[in-house]
Amino acid sequence: MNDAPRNSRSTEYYRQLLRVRTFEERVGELFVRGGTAGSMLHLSIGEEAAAVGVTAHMGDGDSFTTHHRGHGIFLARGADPNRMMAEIAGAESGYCAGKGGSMHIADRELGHLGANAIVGGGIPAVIGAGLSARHFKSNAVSVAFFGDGAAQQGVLYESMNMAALWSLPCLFVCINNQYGMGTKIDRSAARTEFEDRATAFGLRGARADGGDVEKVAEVAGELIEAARAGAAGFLVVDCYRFHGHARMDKSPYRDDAEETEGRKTDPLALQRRRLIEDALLSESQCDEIAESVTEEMDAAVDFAIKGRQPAQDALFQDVYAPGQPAPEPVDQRIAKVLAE
Amino acid sequence: MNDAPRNSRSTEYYRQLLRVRTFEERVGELFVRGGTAGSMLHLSIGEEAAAVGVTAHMGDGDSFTTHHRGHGIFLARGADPNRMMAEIAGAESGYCAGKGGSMHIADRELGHLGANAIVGGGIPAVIGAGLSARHFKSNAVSVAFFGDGAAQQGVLYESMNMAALWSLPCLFVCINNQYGMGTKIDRSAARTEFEDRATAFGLRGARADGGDVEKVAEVAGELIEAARAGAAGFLVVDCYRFHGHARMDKSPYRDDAEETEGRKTDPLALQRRRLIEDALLSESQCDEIAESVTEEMDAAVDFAIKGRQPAQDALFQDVYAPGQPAPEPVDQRIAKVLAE
Amino acid sequence: MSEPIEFTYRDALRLALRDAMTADSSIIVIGEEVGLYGGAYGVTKGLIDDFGPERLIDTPISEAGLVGAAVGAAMTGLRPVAELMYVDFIGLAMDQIANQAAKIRYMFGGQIGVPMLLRTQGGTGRSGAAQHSQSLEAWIMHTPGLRLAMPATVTDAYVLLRHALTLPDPTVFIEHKALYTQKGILDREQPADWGQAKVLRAGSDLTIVTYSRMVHFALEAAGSLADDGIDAEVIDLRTLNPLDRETIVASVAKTGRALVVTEDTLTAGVSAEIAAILQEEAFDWLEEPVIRLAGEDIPIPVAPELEAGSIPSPARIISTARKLMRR
Amino acid sequence: MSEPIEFTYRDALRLALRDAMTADSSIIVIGEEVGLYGGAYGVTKGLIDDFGPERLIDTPISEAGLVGAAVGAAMTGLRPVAELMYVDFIGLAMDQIANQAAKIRYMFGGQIGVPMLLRTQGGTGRSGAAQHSQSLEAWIMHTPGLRLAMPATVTDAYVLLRHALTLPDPTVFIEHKALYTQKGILDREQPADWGQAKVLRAGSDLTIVTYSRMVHFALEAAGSLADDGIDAEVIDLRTLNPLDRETIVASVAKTGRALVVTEDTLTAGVSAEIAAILQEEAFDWLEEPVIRLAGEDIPIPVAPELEAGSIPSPARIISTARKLMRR
Ligand SMILES: Cc1ncc(C[n+]2csc(CCOP(=O)(O)OP(=O)(O)O)c2C)c(N)n1
Ligand SMILES: Cc1ncc(C[n+]2csc(CCOP(=O)(O)OP(=O)(O)O)c2C)c(N)n1
Ligand SMILES: [Mg+2]
Ligand SMILES: [Mg+2]
Repeated sequence: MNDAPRNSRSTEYYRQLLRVRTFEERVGELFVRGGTAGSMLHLSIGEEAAAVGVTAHMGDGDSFTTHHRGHGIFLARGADPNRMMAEIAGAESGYCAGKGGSMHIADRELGHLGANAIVGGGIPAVIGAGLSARHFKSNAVSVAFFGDGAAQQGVLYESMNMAALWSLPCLFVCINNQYGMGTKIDRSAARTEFEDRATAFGLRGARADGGDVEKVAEVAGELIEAARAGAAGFLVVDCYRFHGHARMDKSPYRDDAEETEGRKTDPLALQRRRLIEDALLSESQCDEIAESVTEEMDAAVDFAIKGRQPAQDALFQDVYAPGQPAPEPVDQRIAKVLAE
Repeated sequence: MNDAPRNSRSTEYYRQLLRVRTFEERVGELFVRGGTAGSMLHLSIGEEAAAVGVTAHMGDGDSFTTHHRGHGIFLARGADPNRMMAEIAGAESGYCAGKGGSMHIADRELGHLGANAIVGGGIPAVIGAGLSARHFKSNAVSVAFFGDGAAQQGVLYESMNMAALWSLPCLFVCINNQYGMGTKIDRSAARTEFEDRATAFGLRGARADGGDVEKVAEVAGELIEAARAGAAGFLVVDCYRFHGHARMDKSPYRDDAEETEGRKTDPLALQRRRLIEDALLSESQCDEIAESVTEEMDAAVDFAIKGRQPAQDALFQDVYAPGQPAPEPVDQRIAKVLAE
Repeated sequence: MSEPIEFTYRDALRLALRDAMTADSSIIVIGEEVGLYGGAYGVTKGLIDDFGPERLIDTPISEAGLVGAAVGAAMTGLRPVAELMYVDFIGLAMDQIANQAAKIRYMFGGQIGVPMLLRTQGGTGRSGAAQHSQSLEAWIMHTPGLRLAMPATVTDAYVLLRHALTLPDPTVFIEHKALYTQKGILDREQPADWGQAKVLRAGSDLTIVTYSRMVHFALEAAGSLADDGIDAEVIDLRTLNPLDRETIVASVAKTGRALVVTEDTLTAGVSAEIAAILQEEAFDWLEEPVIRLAGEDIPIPVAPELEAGSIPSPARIISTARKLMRR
Repeated sequence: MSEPIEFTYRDALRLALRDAMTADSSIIVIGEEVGLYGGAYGVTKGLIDDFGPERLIDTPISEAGLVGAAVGAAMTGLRPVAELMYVDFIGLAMDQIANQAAKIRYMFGGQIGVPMLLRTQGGTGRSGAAQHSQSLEAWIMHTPGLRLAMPATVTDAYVLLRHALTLPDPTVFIEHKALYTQKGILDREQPADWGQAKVLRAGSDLTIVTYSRMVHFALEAAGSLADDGIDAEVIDLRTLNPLDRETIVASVAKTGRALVVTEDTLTAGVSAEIAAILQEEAFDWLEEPVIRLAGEDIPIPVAPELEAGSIPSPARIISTARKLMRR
């Protein structure tokens, strides 16, 4: 996408931001309708620019991992919203056959090595992907997406150290939405310039305004190019978590004034304004995009709702590879023991 | 010790350096004689200034943890060499009743919260000690000693982050002997200015030449004073591991030229030279100190050799506190099952 | 004596913490979101108002670091309650728990103890998927040096937590996420009977040995079985270390049949230990093999019906008990 | 076919790695000191000369990071062998092992596998004390999604390692530090018989079920028992996942008596699972309870005699077998 002329590139950014925003809104609604598997749903509303701006530079062969708040990243990277929504609903037609859910979406095709419900858990995998790129002499980059809260997990530093030491094609993207659950960033770190931590380990560190997708894309583009050449990087994208931590959290730990202020850094609003001001698109053209996105995401909800729950015998599938000894169901074992 | 006039202070540093050096030499000899429990013995020869220079500023109520190469630190802090040597021999009369050995020496009295055989394992305990100091409004400082290799363990960064965030009276001392086993520091980190990592987390970072005990003591003194006031610190002490990683390692991964060069940074040699040059002590006075230290450490070896192995019934003691349900010996359980 | 009143499991836990913290000023609570947020499941809600942020310490997301900090605090005079938000995160802190907390007293020849409590919660019930639904008590039970309690009832939530906060050794306290809203009469004065299993329902035909949430499934099943003329004894282990072998052996000696029900996965799980003990110590009385009805040997899937299908249910306890009774 | 020659366990392991790496260029070895140093116990010595530093990757001391890196490598086309220098360090990497490697295939609906091997070593024998002497295989055995092999013999060291390096799923391979210098005839052509236990000594009076180093203790004990007229069958489990229930059950059905010998601590350990299975599946044939002779429920002390006293010995296997035979 980033090689396209400015016009179509900026429009595409806008469309992607909208897709993420709308998808997440639909997830929230699906939850209210009781259509999701559980309530551990973490929406990335307000954080769209990180997803769109970074994945704009990724392509075939590249890989990535995300945190629990990863819908937007994968969507921007090219996911099928139907299969994503279905997975969130715990349906068989989802990306992970209804076994993973919102926090565990992955896709081999698009190099999605997995969302992770362990804060920081997906980070070191990009080191391995970097080793693979080196081994197979590919030009692939591997990107770890995680939150500001994850920046206090030790494994991040172990991973950054290896990335720098071995000159791996890795990028660490810290989506700083200011909060880890109810803990504001200044209550989890004395110094919040996390990019300085990265440079101390020998990485390229940078920071970008998550209110502006074009700025994120610009900085990310430079870092990814450098990473492909072996200079691992670290990018903080500053944004604001518009809503609660998970769908149920009403954020009592922060006040309305802060939320109002925080929501002003809305990458969608800015991009729309910019497109119109720069006369790249008209108001109605913007609306048209919005409509088509709405249709796409409504369809995803329909798809998810129509999805079936996986059958009970799926329980024992895919613990191990096909053809390998599988776990024996407990009832079957008991039946054998008591058979006579 | 650090309040004493220069004369006696410098002499005392020398004496302590010598005590550590001699103790470690005796440990090595004891091993050759087959008198140690196992061969996992890590000598701190060449690193004495870190031990002496930092512990010089510690007193009653202060606490510390060490890595596996911790004999010297505890000795400098005031340990009884007899009980230390006995513990290394696995004798009942040792600090830990022969259950811990070289890598697990601790002492409640002197605030030694334990040597640790897990690289990095003892680091976060100082955060807890810092919380205790805050809770009980004491002036205590808590110091974590570890190696350059441990600087790649994530838990160090988790701990430093908490120390800075909560303004705890903690100091992290990285004894950089250039190696983690056979891995030279530049093969384990791209950027080896670890103090920059610490400052990025909000700690005071500093570096000192481990060839010079007075310099180490000076920097450590400032950092410890600041830490007591709530400004946590991080100190790298540069030195050289004179011998192999453990008693059996002949260091085939480094060459003689490097070793010869490395051993030139000998804090003992410098301190002796300095004492004599500054006319604080005469050659013979220095020798007298050495003799008394030799006597002390020979006595420690005798003490250890005379120590008895713990009795078999010690096996089941101290898994839990006295008076609490203890583990039942396996043979006793079998005997009950088969009694009839 | 206070009048018994209805409480939730969650509220009973909170009250236990509050009462303990009032009685013992060396108790601090340290963990993610334990203060301002009041705990991911609300157990510590409001405690920060009573005890302040110096005793309800919100930590960064650093499981190894925070558990290690608790170890150090416990060695220097505090009695920390470290909270691990989900037992599933224990893999991040297992070194601090199993190599440090559990071994310190022993390695150091009995000089120093680690009187800390690790509070956490586990189990299925919220479609939390594979990394937020596990039952990992067997790892703890297999680690010498750690005590382990897993309360099933409102009163046990209170009395076991209070007792745990007086112990000299590191103790793991695993709550069940599906029990937080469970209601019951709280009897604060009830003796903790730490280390003692409880016969919650006497019966003569078979013994169901269980703990935590499965206690309720077992009691429900026992009720139905009674309608069928099968008289099940239901035993709640309450603590897994110490483990009360006497009570379960005595029961099986009486009934001759044992069904062990656990939510943790079958292989090398808690049910294996219980079965091993029963066949060792009640061998001569066993009419049938000890039967293990446990979690399937699989990660937990997110889809609600699959999740439910991965662990024992009252219906399966009933059908298994019937099979065991050859009915 | 190559002529059988004497090898040490260590050398057999090294040869297996060398042969596998020669055959499969996607295999890399990643761990602390695996390259230049050649492994803390010398298993990888010299391999860096053959395969270079890009395939023998020395890592910083970052257990979680290096195991996580192996997970990512395995998901992207490599077949990494991650080495954990001591199994005791597993608590640092347990999240990457149990929450990531073990669950990825399942959580992601079967799309992606993690064909990695985690090589490590455990056990007592070198006075390594509490943090360098453990036997933690039960934690792995209790984690669905992980395969687990624990070779006792030179040939098994080779054939099981070779086979493990063809498996599609994450596999843990635990060597025993006291076996590295053990010698035996290496038969490289022997089928791996992965997942199958082996009867190493046939006998009619009792069955000793064991694995890893305890196999040798059991064989030694069986020899002495034979002098006494007690004919013990000795079974080496070889892999704990898959676990070969058939072979052990068939043996106990024949002998009527079972003694399970493990170095890991008793409670909720591997011996519990084996005992549970045997009483389930060989119930009608058991003359006596299944007896567990396992490691004591204590941390491992450093003093050599205490260390030795904390685990089973040939002498104790003999005396226990005699008791079990009522002799
Ligand atoms: C290891 C671990 N610790 C704690 C949690 C509980 N938890 C889930 S999300 C979260 C906050 C994460 O904050 P951040 O990394 O900033 O991501 P965000 O939610 O803001 O996107 C926490 C504490 C978890 N899932 N995993
Ligand atoms: C968690 C862990 N990983 C690996 C080891 C093995 N090991 C023991 S010491 C050591 C090197 C440590 O290097 P450093 O921290 O620099 O300390 P030094 O030995 O140089 O004093 C290693 C890798 C260990 N004991 N613990
Ligand atoms: Mg955040
Ligand atoms: Mg070092």
